[in-house]
Amino acid sequence: MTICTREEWMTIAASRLLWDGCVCFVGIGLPSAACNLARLTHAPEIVLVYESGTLGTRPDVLPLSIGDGELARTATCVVPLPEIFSYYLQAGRVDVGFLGAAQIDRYGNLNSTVIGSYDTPHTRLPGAGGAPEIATHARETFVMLKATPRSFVAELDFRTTAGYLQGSGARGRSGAPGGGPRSVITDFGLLKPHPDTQELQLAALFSGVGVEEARAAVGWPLALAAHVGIVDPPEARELEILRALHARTRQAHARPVAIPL
Amino acid sequence: MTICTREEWMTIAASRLLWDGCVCFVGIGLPSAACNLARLTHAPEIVLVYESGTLGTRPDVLPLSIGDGELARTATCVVPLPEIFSYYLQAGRVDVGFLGAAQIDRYGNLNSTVIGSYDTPHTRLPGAGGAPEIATHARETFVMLKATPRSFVAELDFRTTAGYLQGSGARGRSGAPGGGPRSVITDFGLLKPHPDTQELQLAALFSGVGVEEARAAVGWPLALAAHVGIVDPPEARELEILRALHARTRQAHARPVAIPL
Amino acid sequence: MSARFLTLADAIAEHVHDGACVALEGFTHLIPFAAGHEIIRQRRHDLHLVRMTPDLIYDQMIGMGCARKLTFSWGGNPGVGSLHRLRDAVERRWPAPLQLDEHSHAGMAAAYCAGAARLPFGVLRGYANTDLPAHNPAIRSVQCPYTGETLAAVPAINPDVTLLHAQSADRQGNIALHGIVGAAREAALAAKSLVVTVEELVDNLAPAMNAVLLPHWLVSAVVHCPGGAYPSYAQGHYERDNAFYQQWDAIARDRESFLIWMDRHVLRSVDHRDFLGRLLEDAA
Amino acid sequence: MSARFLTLADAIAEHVHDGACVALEGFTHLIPFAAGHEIIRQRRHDLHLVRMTPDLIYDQMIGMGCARKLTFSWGGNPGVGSLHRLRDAVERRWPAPLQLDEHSHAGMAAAYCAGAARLPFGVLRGYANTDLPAHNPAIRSVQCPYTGETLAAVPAINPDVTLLHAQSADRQGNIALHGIVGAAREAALAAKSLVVTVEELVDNLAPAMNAVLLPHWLVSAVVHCPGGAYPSYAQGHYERDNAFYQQWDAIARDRESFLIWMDRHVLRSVDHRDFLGRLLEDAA
Repeated sequence: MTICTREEWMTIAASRLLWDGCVCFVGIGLPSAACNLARLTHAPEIVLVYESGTLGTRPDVLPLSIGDGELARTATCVVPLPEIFSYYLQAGRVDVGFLGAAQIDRYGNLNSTVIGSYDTPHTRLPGAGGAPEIATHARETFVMLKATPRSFVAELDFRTTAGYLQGSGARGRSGAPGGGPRSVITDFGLLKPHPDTQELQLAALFSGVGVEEARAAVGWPLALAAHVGIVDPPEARELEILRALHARTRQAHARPVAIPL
Repeated sequence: MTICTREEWMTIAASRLLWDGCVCFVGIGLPSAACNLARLTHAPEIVLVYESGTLGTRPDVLPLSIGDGELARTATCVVPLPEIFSYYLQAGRVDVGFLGAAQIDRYGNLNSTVIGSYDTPHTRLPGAGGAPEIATHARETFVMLKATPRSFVAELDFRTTAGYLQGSGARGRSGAPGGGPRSVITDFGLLKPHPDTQELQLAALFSGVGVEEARAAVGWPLALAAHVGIVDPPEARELEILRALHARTRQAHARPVAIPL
Repeated sequence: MSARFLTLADAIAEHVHDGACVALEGFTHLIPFAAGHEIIRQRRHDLHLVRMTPDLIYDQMIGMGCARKLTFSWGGNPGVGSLHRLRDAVERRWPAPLQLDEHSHAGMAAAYCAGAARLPFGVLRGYANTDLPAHNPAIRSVQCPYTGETLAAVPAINPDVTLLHAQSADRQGNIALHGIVGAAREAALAAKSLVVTVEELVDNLAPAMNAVLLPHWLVSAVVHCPGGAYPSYAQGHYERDNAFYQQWDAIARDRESFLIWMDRHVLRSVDHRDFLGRLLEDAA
Repeated sequence: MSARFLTLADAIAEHVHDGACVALEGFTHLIPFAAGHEIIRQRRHDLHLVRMTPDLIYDQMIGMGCARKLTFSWGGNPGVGSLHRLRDAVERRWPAPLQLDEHSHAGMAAAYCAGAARLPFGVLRGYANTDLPAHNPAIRSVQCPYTGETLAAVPAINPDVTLLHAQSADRQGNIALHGIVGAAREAALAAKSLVVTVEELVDNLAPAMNAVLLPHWLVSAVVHCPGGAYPSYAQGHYERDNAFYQQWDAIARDRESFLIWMDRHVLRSVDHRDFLGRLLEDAA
């Protein structure tokens, strides 16, 4: 087994869930790394859509922001942001939406708005961005976040983004066009919704990780799927390509930008 | 006095109503000739908007259709048609809208839909196009059409486009944002709305034309404005520029287009 | 879904079915004449035709009996006069009655935008104090939840298939248009499937990050069809044949001369190249 | 109305008033930093700030007490973390309470589009099953007059003034943007007045008929202001200074270090050129 960080493993596990040609609405950070890794490995024709309006982008280095010039330069085309949300996302043109959050509950509902109360917050978070409508309209969503009992919680402080609501078909009954969170990729493995209740269950563990570690990281009593699979460790090639991508990215971001004077 | 046709005189009379810098929503035919004549004479900075999406266009020859390539080639920019109607016209960005019609009534309401009944028409006309919303949103509209008792009628067969409705403030009460038809340019002179009733009245005659000619051409009892002015005959320069424009246009349209094989 | 490269005959056979709702868009510019002719050649019928400005190609399709319904906002021969076949269908039900779903440009543009966004309706300040809503029950109203104002509503247009003509496609099937685009992009995005004929296939589209482009994964079929917009035009390739538009008035005015012309030029031609060749012969 | 060429100080003095609703748009790209700094220098206050992604420039304006209300959809330092001054205002009301009008990107985009079209509201399939409507009474619903479906509604955004940064203007004041445009054009078209800082003035804009362009007659004032988007970027001119975005986290985390930085770099600089010069000095 190749030695790697949990973050690398998460990224690689997520990239493996993507297929060639899939249209992917990408968020910054781990999702962006995972999607570009997929493009550089098994899914060369994956279509990456960033909410900044860049369609079919093929960045050589990972963007720091959602709208770096690299994304525009390497895109098939760049359209105004309102079109991305109305003509692409809302129109049902997106296969996979990638989401992160500060909190997730057992039904895949997400909070990225506030810790504490909305009016007198303990911690004010950045807010919704594109997430509520990505979660509504993408055919399926993948959620990526590291697990602690403070992030995988029994109850959200604020529901920014709907997953399966209260489960047991509630999402379907609400008329949401997209399929909801089909995979949660975290730093011990994958959670997936139970087919009937939609409660997130442990579906796969990174090889070498035990169930107890998973249970300790999750703030609700974590149920096991009928079959708990194993996420194979990164292959040398995957790791090499991911690390080269990160190295190129670090190098590019370290290059000083001349102050335009 | 320079000898000219009534159509030339109408065109020149209409062009004189336009001012430099005014944003003008242009229709094909006489309005297009009048607007471009204004641009080539006293209003070099007039902004011509055609519904095909060409903004600030400066055609060298008059287009036959509303979307000739000449309009795109000489435009400041070309935008999608929905934007012309929502972001420009509906947004109140147009000073003057030019309209034609098959029929006009005494309150400047227009018919360009049908002669006879809608379901069993005597003559099916092309229909509304941009007219209803041009009439609603342009700060003012100018209507150009030749007068006969069949075109200047007591009652429209179909109201395609609202002028002053039933007059006496009805348009204002309806909440229409634009000011309505401020001038009707026809082949004997100009009609303008009465300040209180908004009934179209004879406001000016081409010099040498008598009131009786005007009355004979209008299908309702034509009232005279408090002051009936005189439309000066075309100046030599106006006529020269207009005729050169038409000559260039005829020449360009007569040039055979190679079949693209 | 990724774009497939087909012949025009195959693309029409596969994507345009009898009874379907079909939009051939392009505002004066880039009108898909070749595609319309192939629909006539394949004898499609009972179509619900959608197009802001029906133009000659719809005059031909209506006159040849392809249509049962027309959604439109201006039906004339631009700068010339009437579409005689459209008029004959409406005034005298020849060759068949034609149901009208009549709009203004602003209303139809809003309906295409709603369709592209997969919203069920579009909103505009339109149709005010006109007789159109009285004759088209599809024009309704909606109340602003903030001001209480009543605005016009139109139902979204979502054609079964939209057909466009464009300047170029690359090998992936990305489509580039430039010049007057009308509501072509919205009609394309609103459709369930999208067929595009293009002037040329190129290895790589010219880089233009904010250009009007339809990504390949929205395109059902790409057809290489030079001259496919003639007698309309393709900016940068050939000009609008205004003379043909003027000649059409005489051809279409009379049922018999229309049928003879269609038979010789469209029905008996095997494809668009042949069609253009026959026009060249006429001109010789 | 035709565009006037002004200094930045004059443009702000004339077009940005205390208490006004002000949008500085540009999605990551072309963020009008110079204009925001001049607003701070002129000590504007009680502003209703509007922006999809507040970014550093709003962190600075909020921290310097310019704002009473914020309409936004994502308020963070992209790729880095929090906007500490925004958080301090919301969590601890420093330097003043900040009223939030909070949306999603899709909702705010619809609100700008409605504003640009001068419709009173925008419609979307959004905010479904989220807590946002419960905390923002501006998010309402509207019923489809065809299907009966309930959709989300947002009130139109029509700023008193929108400020943009763009690559170039010609002598008439036509403005050209390229690259990522976000909702800049809609914010511009929705505004009562529009002020644009540009990298360069050119005699003639490059011909590009379908380019993103704001015609001069929509532009209230044009300001020649090279580097006006730094530390954001202007495609084709300079890149985003990602390092500065990362450094900002430390500067803004603490009230005192923030105030010292703002005093030295913004308040004591006479204009944007001077501001950039001070940053160069820091780097030396």
